[in-house]
Amino acid sequence: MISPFLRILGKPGGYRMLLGGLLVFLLALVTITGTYWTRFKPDEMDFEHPLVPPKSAWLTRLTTTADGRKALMESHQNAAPSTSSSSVTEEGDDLLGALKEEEHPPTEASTAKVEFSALRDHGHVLGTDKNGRDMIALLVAGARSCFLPGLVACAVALGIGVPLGLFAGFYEGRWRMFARIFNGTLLSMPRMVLILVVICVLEPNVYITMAVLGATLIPRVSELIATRVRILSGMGFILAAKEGGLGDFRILTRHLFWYQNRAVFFIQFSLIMAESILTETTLSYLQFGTKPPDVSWGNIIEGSRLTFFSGQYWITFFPAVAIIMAILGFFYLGDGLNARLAYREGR
Amino acid sequence: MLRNALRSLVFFLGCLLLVSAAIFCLVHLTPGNIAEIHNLSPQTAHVLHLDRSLPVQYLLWLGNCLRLDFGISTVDGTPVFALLRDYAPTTLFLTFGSLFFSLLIAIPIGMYRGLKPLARLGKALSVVVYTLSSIPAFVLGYVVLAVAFGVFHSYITTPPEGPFHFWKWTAYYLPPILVLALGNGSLGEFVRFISLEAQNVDAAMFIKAARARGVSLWPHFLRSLILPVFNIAVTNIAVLLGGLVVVERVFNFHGLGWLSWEATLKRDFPVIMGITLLMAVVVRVLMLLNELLSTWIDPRLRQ
Amino acid sequence: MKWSDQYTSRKKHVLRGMASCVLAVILIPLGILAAPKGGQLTYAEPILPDTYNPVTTSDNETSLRLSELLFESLVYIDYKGEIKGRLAERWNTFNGNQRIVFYLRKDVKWHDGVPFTANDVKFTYDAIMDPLSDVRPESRQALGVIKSVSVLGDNVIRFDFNSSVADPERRFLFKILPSHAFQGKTGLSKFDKFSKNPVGTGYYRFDRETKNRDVMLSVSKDHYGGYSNIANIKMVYQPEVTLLMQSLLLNAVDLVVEVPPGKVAELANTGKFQVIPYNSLAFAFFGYNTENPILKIKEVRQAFTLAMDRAKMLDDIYFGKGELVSGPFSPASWGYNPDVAVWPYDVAKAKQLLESAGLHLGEDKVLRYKGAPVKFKLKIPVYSGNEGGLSVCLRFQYYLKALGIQIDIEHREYEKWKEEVKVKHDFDIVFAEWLFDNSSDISSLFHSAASKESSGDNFISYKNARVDSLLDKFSQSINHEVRRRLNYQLHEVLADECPYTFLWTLEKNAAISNKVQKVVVHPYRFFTFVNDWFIPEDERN
Amino acid sequence: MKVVEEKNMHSLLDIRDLCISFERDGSGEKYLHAVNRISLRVDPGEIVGIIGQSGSGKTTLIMGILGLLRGAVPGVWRGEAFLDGKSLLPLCGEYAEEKSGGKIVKRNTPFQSAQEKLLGDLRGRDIVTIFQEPRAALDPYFRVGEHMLEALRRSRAPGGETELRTQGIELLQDVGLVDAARLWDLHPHQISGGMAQRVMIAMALCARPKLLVADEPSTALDVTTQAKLLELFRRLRDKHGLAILLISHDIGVIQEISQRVYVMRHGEVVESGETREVLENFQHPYTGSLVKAFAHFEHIPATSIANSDAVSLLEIKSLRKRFQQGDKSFWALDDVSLELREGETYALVGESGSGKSTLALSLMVLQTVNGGEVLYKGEDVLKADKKRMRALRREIRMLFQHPEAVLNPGMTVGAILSEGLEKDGEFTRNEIDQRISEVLDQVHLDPSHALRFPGNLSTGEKQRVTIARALITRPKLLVCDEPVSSLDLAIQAQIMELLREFQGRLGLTYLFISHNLQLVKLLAHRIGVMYMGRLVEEAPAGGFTTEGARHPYTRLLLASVPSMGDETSRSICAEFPDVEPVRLEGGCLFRNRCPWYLKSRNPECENKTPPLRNVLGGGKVACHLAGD
Repeated sequence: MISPFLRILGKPGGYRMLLGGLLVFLLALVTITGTYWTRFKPDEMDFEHPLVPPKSAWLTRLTTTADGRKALMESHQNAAPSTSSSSVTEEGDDLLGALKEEEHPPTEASTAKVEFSALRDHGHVLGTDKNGRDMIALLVAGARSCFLPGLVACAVALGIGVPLGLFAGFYEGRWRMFARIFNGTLLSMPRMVLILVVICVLEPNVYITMAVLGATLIPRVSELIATRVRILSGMGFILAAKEGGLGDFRILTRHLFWYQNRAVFFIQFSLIMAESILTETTLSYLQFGTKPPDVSWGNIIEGSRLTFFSGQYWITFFPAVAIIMAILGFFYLGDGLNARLAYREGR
Repeated sequence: MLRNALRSLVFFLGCLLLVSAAIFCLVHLTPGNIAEIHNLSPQTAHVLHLDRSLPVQYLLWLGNCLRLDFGISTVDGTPVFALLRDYAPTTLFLTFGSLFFSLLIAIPIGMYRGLKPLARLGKALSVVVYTLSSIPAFVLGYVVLAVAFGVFHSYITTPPEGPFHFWKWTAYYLPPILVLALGNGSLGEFVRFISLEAQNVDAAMFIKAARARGVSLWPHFLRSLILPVFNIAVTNIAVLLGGLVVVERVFNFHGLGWLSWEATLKRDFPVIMGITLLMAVVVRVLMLLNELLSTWIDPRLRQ
Repeated sequence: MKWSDQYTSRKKHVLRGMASCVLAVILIPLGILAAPKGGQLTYAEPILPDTYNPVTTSDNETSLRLSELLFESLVYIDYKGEIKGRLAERWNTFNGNQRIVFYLRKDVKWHDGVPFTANDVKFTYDAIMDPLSDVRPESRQALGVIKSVSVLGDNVIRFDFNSSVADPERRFLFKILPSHAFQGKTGLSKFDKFSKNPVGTGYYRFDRETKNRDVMLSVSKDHYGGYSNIANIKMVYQPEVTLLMQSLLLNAVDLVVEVPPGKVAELANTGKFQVIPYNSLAFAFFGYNTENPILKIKEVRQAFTLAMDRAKMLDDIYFGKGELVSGPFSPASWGYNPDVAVWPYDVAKAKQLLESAGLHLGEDKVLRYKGAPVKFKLKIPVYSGNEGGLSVCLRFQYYLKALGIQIDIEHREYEKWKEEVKVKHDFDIVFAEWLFDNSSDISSLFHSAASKESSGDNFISYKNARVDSLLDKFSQSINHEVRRRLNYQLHEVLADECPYTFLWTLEKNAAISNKVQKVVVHPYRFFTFVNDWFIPEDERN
Repeated sequence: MKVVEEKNMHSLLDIRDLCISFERDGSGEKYLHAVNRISLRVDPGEIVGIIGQSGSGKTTLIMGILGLLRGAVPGVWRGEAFLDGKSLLPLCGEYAEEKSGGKIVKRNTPFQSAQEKLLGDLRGRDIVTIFQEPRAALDPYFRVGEHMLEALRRSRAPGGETELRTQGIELLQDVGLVDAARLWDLHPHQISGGMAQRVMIAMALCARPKLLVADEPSTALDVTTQAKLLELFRRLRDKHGLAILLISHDIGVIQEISQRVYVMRHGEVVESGETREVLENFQHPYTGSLVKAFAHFEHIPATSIANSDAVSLLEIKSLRKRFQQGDKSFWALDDVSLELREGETYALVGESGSGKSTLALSLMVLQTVNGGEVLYKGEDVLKADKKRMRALRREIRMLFQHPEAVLNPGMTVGAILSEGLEKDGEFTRNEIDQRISEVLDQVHLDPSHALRFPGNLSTGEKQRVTIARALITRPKLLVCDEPVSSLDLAIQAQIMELLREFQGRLGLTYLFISHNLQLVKLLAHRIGVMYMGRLVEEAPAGGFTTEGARHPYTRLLLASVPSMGDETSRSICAEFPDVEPVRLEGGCLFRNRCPWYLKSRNPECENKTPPLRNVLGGGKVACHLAGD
């Protein structure tokens, strides 16, 4: 079960592929399963616990400083005076229960116990945002909105770029001229600005935006493919396929695309995903991407700008880490695949 | 060579024409009337030619553009040319500054990585580089700001006034340049590309032959790497220009990126058209330069 | 742990307002310091002024505040809320308020040295009324009652009204433009040269706009009132609220007009700033599109109002910095009826009301009306500073979910939002805020004549015969006390009708460095009393 | 096995028991012994050959001792190598085994850099190298002159730029580049392969080296250029006393020039000694297979000598094709006409660029032409519509030079074979499978090969698959474009045997394109010689000898074929001027290389294109000066 993974490691780009694949797999898993398994849902607002910090930090504070403990008790008493200890202990999870036993010997005042269990109950492991939404639920919901728009960008970039590249590489003359002009025009407009123009003009819908992003990536994909196809067209097997009476369509789809360029396809898929995650989060941050209440990692950060400089680090920190990991995952996957391809092709 | 240059020039002009037409169509296809959106009186709308037919409007606009008159902002009436003139220098400075820094970092690392693929240091460096460049500009920007505010207790997001003062200028311009240079993907792209390119050159027969002749390899390496590096730099200019939107907003720099963001928010169409056209010109000019330089440097392309 | 957070909406979504004025002004006692002249005040604005011409500006608070420094009007409202003359020395009314004659000051000069005359007043009036001008229709509407203007001399001007007008002098709060700067041409465009290079009679003259779009003003030394104490005012543009706060904390600016509620305590605690609260005369609301067959039912709207714990929302989101309102006025307004109670938070009652209106909760906990699940589109504008608005909407969504109603929140850029709500009427519910100047005239908000068909401010298309008749009476009346009573009645009716769910009026806070002394602000125009402010000599750097 | 174990301390290059192993798959466990316990020596002034097929480790050996093996795969080294008494492999010997008690230790960067440092001084001074692809070995960004200056500076030649230039030009002229001053300012892509190889040699000579290592120096060159190059080697040895280590897979080259030879196979030296001795009295069966590859071929009589009255199967009539190259254009095919009769083998020979492959591609309708007709059974193939073309493509098939390139690595053999049949739905799956196993059987491959991927096949097997691929549609005509030239000698023979077998059994007609004249003589019934897009001579196989040839070009080609010390060939070669082939305008295109013209200056050669005329003995020739 494990061994195929280990074998990858020995190959060029293996570590990158494995690491990237792992991150991407996690992201895909989170996207597919969604918030099915999370304790809270992203639209669930815990009004009693807005802006609570992540649990671990919270625990450390509680156990290390008496002041902190006191402060938290007070704040909690203010926030939720009606919480009863009995209902809470039933639901409390064992891990924390054990921690409590360990760090607070029975000699500790019983009030502390009550407070403990009361605090424990809110269950926001990574804390909450200012609306009392659970960070884990938000992060998981955010994964979806960076994955799906990315797929749109890929669909456009590869769906148009690959055929264009194939044609431009395979047929000289008009197709090539067309591709050159098309790509030249698209390349002239800086990506983000073009996206802004489209947003300015049309509905600021994240899927449209991502389609525009995809469009700006067409030149890269098509030129890459066209260059490869141009080289491949001169090679024996294309001549041989023609000689064998194969139609152009079959040569293009079967030989040039499927057998020779599918690796490039997947590499580009990966790299475009990385780029579209970057763009999507950036746009959401600029308030042009995913709009609240739909959750995106970018707009979580945007919404918590103010808290960033006043100590509530976790609202910005976790989405930022998630973004970096997602981008890194796709980037590594693409880079690893690329190294592998380069090695296989003897470059 | 002359013919090639001429062909490039024609292509350059054709692309710009297409870009202008594309932007114009895009903007004027917007649902809703521009005059209505901006509460303009019929008189003002007339001044802006908004009551003419689309092709006429396009030709008028294009004709004016050739005379460097890009129209006026529909929000506050400032001539777009004045806005571009005021804001473009900052943007270009940031772009080329960050490009310079990116390359300064990426070339040594990329070459080291490409020439010594097994070296641990190179591997470690590339991990650092890739991680850095996976950080979106706005995240990295906030980190830099947090450091500036929290650690140095200094406020650096207003432009220095008065005579040139090195440290003031550095304090103001360096953070956004560094953010652009390190984050937002381009550094990783550069390192990846340069290392692959260095690997290719290293594997080339003529390098092997030069090694066998015992001559110094650097002239051969450098001359072969100039073009690819220049190529990737030029193709990344467009991406960098785009990245400025975020960086300029985070650092409150008043450049084209910031302007395009503002214009988008206010749906200030002439401004956004002007910016796009200007950026297209910049990108196209650089690409033209790239083509000419390629023909000049690479003897194989000269014929 | 510091609690910082959302702060309320800035201006911008000032849809606009009219009525009379009530002021809340805070005076900072200062002792009897002499006021040395000189120094520079740097203040930050989060959005750019659209134009410096006070006539052509459209709902832009920055322009509004700057025009207070640059221009003057015939009359102004002092901090006691009384009308005082500024460019007008005195005025008389005739024929039961059908005519008013202003006697203007003779010692007034424009910043370029040209003397101010009655012709400038007439010119400004003409310019506002000129259909070719880019002027907000509201400004025009306020002057619609004027039948004719006659210049009776260099310093005397007479306005005749169509009918009797209550408090006629309150109509003349508009800023006066120099006719010579336009060569008398009245069709004003936003894009006139004047808009970039204004000439006024105010305390400060316009120096220049820097490349960074900061605005430099310097004191007008030949101002008739004796010139202001602070020599220079610099407006810096800082859209990013995070940087705005940091620039204040790190002394890059001296004054921030509006501090996020979450930051108020923090700033006050530093001891370096005076935090000046002022009432904004605004109220926030959820507006229901009464074209929608469900939202047309009064019980439904009432149920929605009952279902929200607004007190808690105000506490949580705005740190309690505000006051719940029960009707379409700010509590500080004279039209606010203190006897009308705020709707309580009562979910059980809300459910009961919905049931009675024919909306039934299905097995799947989805509310259905005539078999179809109930679902609404809530539109909210996006702009820097409306994060609080989002939280409010999220909570609204949450509370309504408990009733089995699905709310789809749609964020729109402000311009887009305006277009979709006011022009296309493509919404079920909106979240917005009305900002008033000093009148309490709400006829354009709820009168059926201002509804969808006329693209008026009654974009919720609310139609109620009783409200219409009350509003008509209000417009016809000139007696202040009668108007107050009419407003009280309107308040009562509308509170029961719930065309909006009236939420709250928020307290705004300005923060200004301790070095500036004797600071008094005007709640709406902010800089009205700036000539008293001063910076002690040893604090200038 | 006969391994010469002489320890001569005066040897110039002395390699002892050298092993170079590479890790396989980077796993650190499996090793590939690229060079296995090799001992070799080169004495001063001696030309030593190493022969072996590709993959036998010849190149690895040489690159290894020169420190030019670089890459991501760590290698393990053992043994010793000395150049003029100086060790080339620092810290080597049995180092690896001793240090870790018999366990192999990975060596990479530190060893390489130490070796690099040590060799830094020797390379380009005492020991110089030239490579297979001479043009690729020159930096495309540097002019020829810059290369020369660099090499001269490296050899610490005294003097300023102008002096060095004079020296450089002299050196270039010395290696036979008459036009050296013009060449000085050209870029590598502007000169021909032969010239580039000479530039490489001139650069090598700058430092007056002791040893020249030539790694397949002539493989990529034409046979005429090769002959001149070998002549140059001989001269350099005689003039400068240069020792040459020549690596080649071509037994002819080795035979012609080297005094001693080492035969390598699978990383080991299987036989060594005096060249004549080894090749005549070989001990090892492998050497035998190399030497005898074609020996038995000659004794088998041509299966079916096509009788002249056989039906004409394919007729090419004045085919023309113009190529555009930048601003220039030229005729790649200039009025070529020929005829193939059913059941015969017609061979086309000529230097590269003579238009052989262009002809093949044109008649296969794989590229457009600018005029002419290709009549297959009287039907113009060039005018066939799509549907007819598909049918024709089944009858006319083609074999390509590189089987690796033809077989898509992602497809199984079965998929490759069935590709041409699947499309029209004419055949059921069963029929196709049956056909596949049938053709695999015909080419002597197991039917199980259908499930394998080309990557898992040997080169010979791959070429068999391509043959099967052609045969599966039951063709009548097979156009073979250099079908065996990329194969090893032994396999070449097998493939040729197979082709001949099919001709007998299936009655196939071949158009056989090759630059290998020996091979052609064995298989073909008639031979056509092409030069610069024109057919210059056509002769029956029997008349294709230096004596029988009519056209001077044919004579040159035949004389250039390397053979052991054949003085007549060398003297014929010497008649021809040492000039580069240039595309001339008008008249006889060969005249700048033609000794007859240069002697007589016949104006007809300059003005009039020589027509292809019949001569005695059943041949045709296009030359004004050739006799009947």
